[in-house]
Amino acid sequence: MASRLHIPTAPYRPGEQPDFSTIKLPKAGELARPDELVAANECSELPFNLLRVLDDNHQATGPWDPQLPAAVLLDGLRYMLLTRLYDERMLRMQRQGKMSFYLKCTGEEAVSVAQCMAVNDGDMLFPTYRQQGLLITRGYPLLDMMCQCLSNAGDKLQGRQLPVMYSSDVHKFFSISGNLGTQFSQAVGWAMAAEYRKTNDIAVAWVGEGTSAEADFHYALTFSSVYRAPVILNVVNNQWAISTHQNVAGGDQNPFAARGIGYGIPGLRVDGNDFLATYAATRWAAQRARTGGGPTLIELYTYRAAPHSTSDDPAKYRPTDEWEHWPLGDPVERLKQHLVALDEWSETDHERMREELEDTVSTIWKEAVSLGTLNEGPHPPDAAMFEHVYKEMPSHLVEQRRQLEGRDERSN
Amino acid sequence: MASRLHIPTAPYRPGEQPDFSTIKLPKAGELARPDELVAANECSELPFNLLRVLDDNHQATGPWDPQLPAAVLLDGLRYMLLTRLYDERMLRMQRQGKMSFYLKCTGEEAVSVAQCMAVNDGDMLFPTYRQQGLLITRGYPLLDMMCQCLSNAGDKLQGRQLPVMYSSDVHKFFSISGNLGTQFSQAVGWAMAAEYRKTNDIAVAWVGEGTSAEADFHYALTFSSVYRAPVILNVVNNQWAISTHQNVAGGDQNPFAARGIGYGIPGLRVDGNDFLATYAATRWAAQRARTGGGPTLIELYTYRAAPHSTSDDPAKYRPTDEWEHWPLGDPVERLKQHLVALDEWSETDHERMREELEDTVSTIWKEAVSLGTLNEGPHPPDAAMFEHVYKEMPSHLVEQRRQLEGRDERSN
Amino acid sequence: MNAVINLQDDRSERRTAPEGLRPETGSMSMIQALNSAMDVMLEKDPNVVIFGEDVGYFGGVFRCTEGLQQKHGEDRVFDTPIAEGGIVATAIGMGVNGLRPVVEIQFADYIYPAFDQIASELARLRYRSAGQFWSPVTIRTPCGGGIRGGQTHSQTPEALFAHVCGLKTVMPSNPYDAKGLLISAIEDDDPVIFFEPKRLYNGPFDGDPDKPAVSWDNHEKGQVPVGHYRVALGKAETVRAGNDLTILAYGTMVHVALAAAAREGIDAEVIDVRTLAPLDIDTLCESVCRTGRCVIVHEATRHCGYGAELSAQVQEHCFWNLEAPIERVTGWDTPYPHAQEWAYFPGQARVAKALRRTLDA
Amino acid sequence: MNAVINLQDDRSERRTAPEGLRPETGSMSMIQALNSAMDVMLEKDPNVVIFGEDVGYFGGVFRCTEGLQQKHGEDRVFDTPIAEGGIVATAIGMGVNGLRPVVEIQFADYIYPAFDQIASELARLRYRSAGQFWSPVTIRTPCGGGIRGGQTHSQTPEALFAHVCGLKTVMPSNPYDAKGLLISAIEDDDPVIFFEPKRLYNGPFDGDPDKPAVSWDNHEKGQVPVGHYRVALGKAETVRAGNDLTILAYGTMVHVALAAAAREGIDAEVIDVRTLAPLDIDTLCESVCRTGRCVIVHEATRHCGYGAELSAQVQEHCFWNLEAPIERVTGWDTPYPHAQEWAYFPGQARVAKALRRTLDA
Ligand SMILES: Cc1ncc(C[n+]2csc(CCOP(=O)(O)OP(=O)(O)O)c2C)c(N)n1
Ligand SMILES: Cc1ncc(C[n+]2csc(CCOP(=O)(O)OP(=O)(O)O)c2C)c(N)n1
Ligand SMILES: [Mg+2]
Ligand SMILES: [Mg+2]
Repeated sequence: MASRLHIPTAPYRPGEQPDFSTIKLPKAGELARPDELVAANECSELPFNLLRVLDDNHQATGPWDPQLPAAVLLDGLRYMLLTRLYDERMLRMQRQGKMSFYLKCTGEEAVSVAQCMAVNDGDMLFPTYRQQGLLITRGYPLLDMMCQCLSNAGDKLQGRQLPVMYSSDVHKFFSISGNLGTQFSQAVGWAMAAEYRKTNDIAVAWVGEGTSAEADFHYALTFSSVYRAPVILNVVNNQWAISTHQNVAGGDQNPFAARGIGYGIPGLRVDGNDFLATYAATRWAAQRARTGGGPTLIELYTYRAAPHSTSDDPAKYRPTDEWEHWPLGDPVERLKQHLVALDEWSETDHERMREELEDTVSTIWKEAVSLGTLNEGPHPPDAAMFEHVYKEMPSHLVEQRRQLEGRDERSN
Repeated sequence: MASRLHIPTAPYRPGEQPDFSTIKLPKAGELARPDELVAANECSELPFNLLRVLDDNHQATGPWDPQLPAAVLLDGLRYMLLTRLYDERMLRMQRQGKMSFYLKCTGEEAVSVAQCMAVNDGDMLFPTYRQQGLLITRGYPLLDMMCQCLSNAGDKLQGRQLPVMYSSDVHKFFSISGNLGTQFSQAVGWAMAAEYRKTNDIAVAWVGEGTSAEADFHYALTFSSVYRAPVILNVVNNQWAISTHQNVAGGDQNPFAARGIGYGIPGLRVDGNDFLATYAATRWAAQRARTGGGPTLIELYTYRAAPHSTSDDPAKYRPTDEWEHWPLGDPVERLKQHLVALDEWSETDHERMREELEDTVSTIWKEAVSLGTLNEGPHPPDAAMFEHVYKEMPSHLVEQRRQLEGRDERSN
Repeated sequence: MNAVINLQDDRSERRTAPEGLRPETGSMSMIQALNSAMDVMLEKDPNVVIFGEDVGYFGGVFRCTEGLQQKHGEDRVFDTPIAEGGIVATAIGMGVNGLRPVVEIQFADYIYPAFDQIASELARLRYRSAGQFWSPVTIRTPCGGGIRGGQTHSQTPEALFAHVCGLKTVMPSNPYDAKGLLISAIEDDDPVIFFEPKRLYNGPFDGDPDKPAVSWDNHEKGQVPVGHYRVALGKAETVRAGNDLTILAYGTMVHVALAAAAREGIDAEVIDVRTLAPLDIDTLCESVCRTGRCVIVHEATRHCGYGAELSAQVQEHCFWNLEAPIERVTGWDTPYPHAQEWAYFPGQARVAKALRRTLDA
Repeated sequence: MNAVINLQDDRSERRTAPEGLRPETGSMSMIQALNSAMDVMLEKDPNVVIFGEDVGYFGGVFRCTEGLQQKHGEDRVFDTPIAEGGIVATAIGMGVNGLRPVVEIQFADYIYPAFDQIASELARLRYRSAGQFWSPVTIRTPCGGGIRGGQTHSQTPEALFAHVCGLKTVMPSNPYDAKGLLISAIEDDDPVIFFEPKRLYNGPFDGDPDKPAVSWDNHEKGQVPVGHYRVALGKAETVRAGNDLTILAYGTMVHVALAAAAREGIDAEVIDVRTLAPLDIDTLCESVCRTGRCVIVHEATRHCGYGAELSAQVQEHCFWNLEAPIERVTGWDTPYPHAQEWAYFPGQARVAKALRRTLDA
């Protein structure tokens, strides 16, 4: 009997009724927390579990509870909310034609905010385009973010990059590449250099679950395993890669966190909408890396509530209400409820914070557009296009710049 | 405390005394044999074991014993010995300057011969340069092999390829690439097409353990996992990649067979010098693939007794007597001893077979050199160089061929 | 502005359409034409399979494969993991086993992870096996700028592929050619890298971003036979006959060149190169030897760009007829910037200046 | 046959060697010169690290890094997994974190798996981050044929890299330049792709495989300062002054060109391009405008090869001075065959024929 070609597909398509009761959700707090320096093969059950700290009553529970002070949690809530509001505003502005493109991280705010808070300021971040929360958490000016998106005269990247492709050396936030995955393996080199230079810094890198199929994922696992590089390798499994379900990346076979096993790299699979679990897992991995334990692979299990980008229409490939059925909820809401349960927060406080942050975003937005928009300018000067191709401009680019500026002697 | 960059190295270097007692050798016959269609996660201990059938007394034992008739074993012995003798002769001829390059598989003969015998004639083989045993087992004429190595007038590949880069469509032996690993992922596509076309054929592919670090290894595992392609993915762990020990490919972290776990692909780690174990593992994987179970990753644990190639001098990087200490012995000798223990074979028989095969190789060699050698010719015609770049020769190549032949009108 | 084009001009088409019978045509955008080519080939040849990132259920981020999975089935049109190298490798293996794979690389900017499989394997398989093995893979990939895509959604790396012997490299400039060339590419037993200038997907574009977008509806080359036809690989097309000078262009730049010449009132002969490898040098040289002047236009960076090869060959063949230096108008030797896109894009003004200079030399 | 070469000719060297004081020199093969360059840089700059396949304990399959691990330590010179893409990615990350990595790709034929990291990342990092991030990686890789390597040990893919803006592309033709250029490359803050013509590793080669091999010992450019010196990137060198015509070549072809001209008794000016990007066009054009004739020689395939760019630029700059078509002598547009290697290799006869044709035109 000939076997048939197996083509995996998404569980639900438009018009179908999502039912995620098939997703096995372990109870919060049940997973044991091994020592950070545990041998990889002694914790190989971890990637098949799902690390959760917040229980159904919004209480933190179990050995992974990072026991963070309320003030820290409130910071986390604030950064997450700011990220969401920033995204909403930018999306509206893109719709109004102020920028060519935008891309939200709605539903995934805990990933970048909690992970960023769990590492040190000297640690180097190698993000994808869906971790704007890292910049917000590290205090990168919203104005600079907006100017980058607007490609205006205030754009620190001189108009070179598509919106959301931020970069900040000062904040140790690596320049985002349009090419998926390439930063994953670079992060390992950065981490090796940190050891070579005997600093205590580690590197933290992200890819989407779809991108885990790229070569750089394999390079990163191989090289970090071989040289035991101090790096945290994160796979954000938000279920979708544009229109392609995580099943097509092999997610229906085994969790992405389990990919580490073969390389001797511990894998943690985490409820990525649980701020505390995400923080705790990252902290564990950071501690491991910093004390010579080498790399950790973390899968952040979450859901891409937003369209892939403003160029995308998810109604074409998934039920529009799929997120509402998503069993892991909304990370902002869950942390809020936890703080409410702790008696540290209320709906009124939350409303006030939202208004305050919305005002902040609005005010800064006004300042940003005063520096120009993509369509109306002012932009960075055209001649800036020729800078930074090399450290010093070679003569052929000087010549091309002259031609652009019409100062070409040969032109009439 | 800053952690230090970890640089793995080989266990023994020239001048050191190899001691492989650290290699944990499970007893033959002890490993359970799950059903071929077992779920990958239900046999995830397999890659951490070492499948062995031949015990210390040269007896076949345990559930993996393929229980092959003596005639089949004798065929295997013959193919392995022929492979070895062919290699020896070719090496001598290379030393005499008859060919530019040669590459032996000494010590690894069981890999190609047993694996080839365990699959069907219609199954497509995607080898590396170290599986000449496949061709010999499939009955590809030694004369054609030699002519390829000699790049002479009889070379079926028209002198285009370096020696040992064989190809035979008729024998379903895929054209060997100089670029490591590329065929591993192609094999998955071939296997998918077999399913698409509803044939019963499977694909079998090989890489060295060093090559497992290349992107194609990851592509092959990902795509075969996602589409459950009927393919056997073999990693020949012969301890060395030129001068680089398997530790530098991550072999000191976890067995290469374990790399499949994360992808939901069962992994088998096999004593690659045990003809019966190698046969049995391959048979299991072939049966699994043919009945819809998808891919299997097999690690053949063996030792590269030969130098990497005639361009290599292993005395520069490993103890010259390392192979003698290798605990898994010589595959030819082990199968011979098994047959002797079965009373099916004797030293005399063996000597006779060796002489007969040596004669065969000698006779064919004479025929081969009568068709030319690399240095003295005759070669395939120069003009053949322009063929097969495309199916039909485009005009610019016709023109270049004319130029080569000096028939260029523009030339004086 | 657009040249007169005779749909009956193509010899291979005549072969499919019986004498005297014009095939049924419809107005199609380039996207629809490409979709139709794949639809026709899926229908015609059971060995054709189509795959790539988001090409299955969704129909591709540019909608080129829309509806094909629904019509032809999941095992003929399907989504892949995000691994361009894996996609091409898989296609190669399938091709060796008798299929005729057509794969999409979502943007030409993302083709580099597949470079090894393309240059070392796909291009050389027939050669190194002396014809025993070959794989008739077609790789479709949208290229080019003018869509505010920034440096990683605007590249046209055709020169890198044109340098690799064993590959055929194609770039159409209109729906009619796109469909006919894609069908030829799929049917061809050699591997073809098929670049689709995405700025032309929905309409011709003459390089002026301030003009309202136009559709293919009113363009002669937007009238496309609904059935099977071929435009031969390896044949350039003279899209406008002229006497003052010869412009060599392909993709979007064909339209920019026509507009620039028109604007300057220059009687330019405009040749759409269409197939970059193997190159139809005869058509090019016949023209340049006649006009004595040549301007080459492409969007990719200049240094070692495809224009260099065109320039070198034209010079080699037409030296004694040249009355002015051959000029190249190209993208600058920088990545494709986002904000300064229109200063980067080789637009009408830059082309016009070069035409003028060449005429006045 | 070899041109007169003045070791004191290079300005950057004068900078390191104090006026009047000649640096201590020794006779070195190209392998030794490269080894010495890395040794000097490991000594001088603690941020220099060297890695690649087999480069550590063993010292590289061509022995270019022999002894460096033993001398400088395992964490400065080490072996890597076999993954060219991973090697370059790792180097990029290290460079961003302050190191100055020098990596070896074992053969240029195997650089393609790293193409994405090189073209999309290494070349563009400074640009896309507006100077915030950059990585001063040097990629060394042996290239070229004439060693019976067959199609996957003989390629020279320089044109692919010269097309990628943001990269510097270098190919030395002798030990002196090799060391000086490699030191400059390592010290340079831009990424450099450093091609090493492996046929020249142990001696100059004039293209005649039947002559006994000669070593660098008796070649002026085999006399190499033992310490630190630079040969500037971006500067071509006139290795033989002449009046009849100009030959542009690099790597092995410099020696073939010199021999071919000598054999024909042609007073050729031979220019070793050395740095392919950015190109020292002034030196080239000054010469061609003077001689009026130009032949370009390279080993890589012709179509879209680097010679096309040279031809195009020379034509653009020297059109009015040209007295004959610019010719290219190159590898054929086929993979590099094993048996027919010497029919493929652009040897003296083919070069000589082109020189003759160009002179007689
Ligand atoms: C090398 C490469 N291939 C393809 C693309 C086009 N692309 C952009 S985003 C995307 C999907 C990525 O999905 P995933 O990794 O899951 O990340 P997510 O968007 O879900 O955060 C694709 C295919 C790209 N940018 N780079
Ligand atoms: C892509 C690529 N990189 C590097 C090489 C050079 N090379 C040839 S064989 C080899 C070692 C391979 O080792 P392994 O995979 O363990 O196979 P083995 O030789 O042991 O059978 C290397 C690095 C190559 N041929 N292709
Ligand atoms: Mg995703
Ligand atoms: Mg090996």
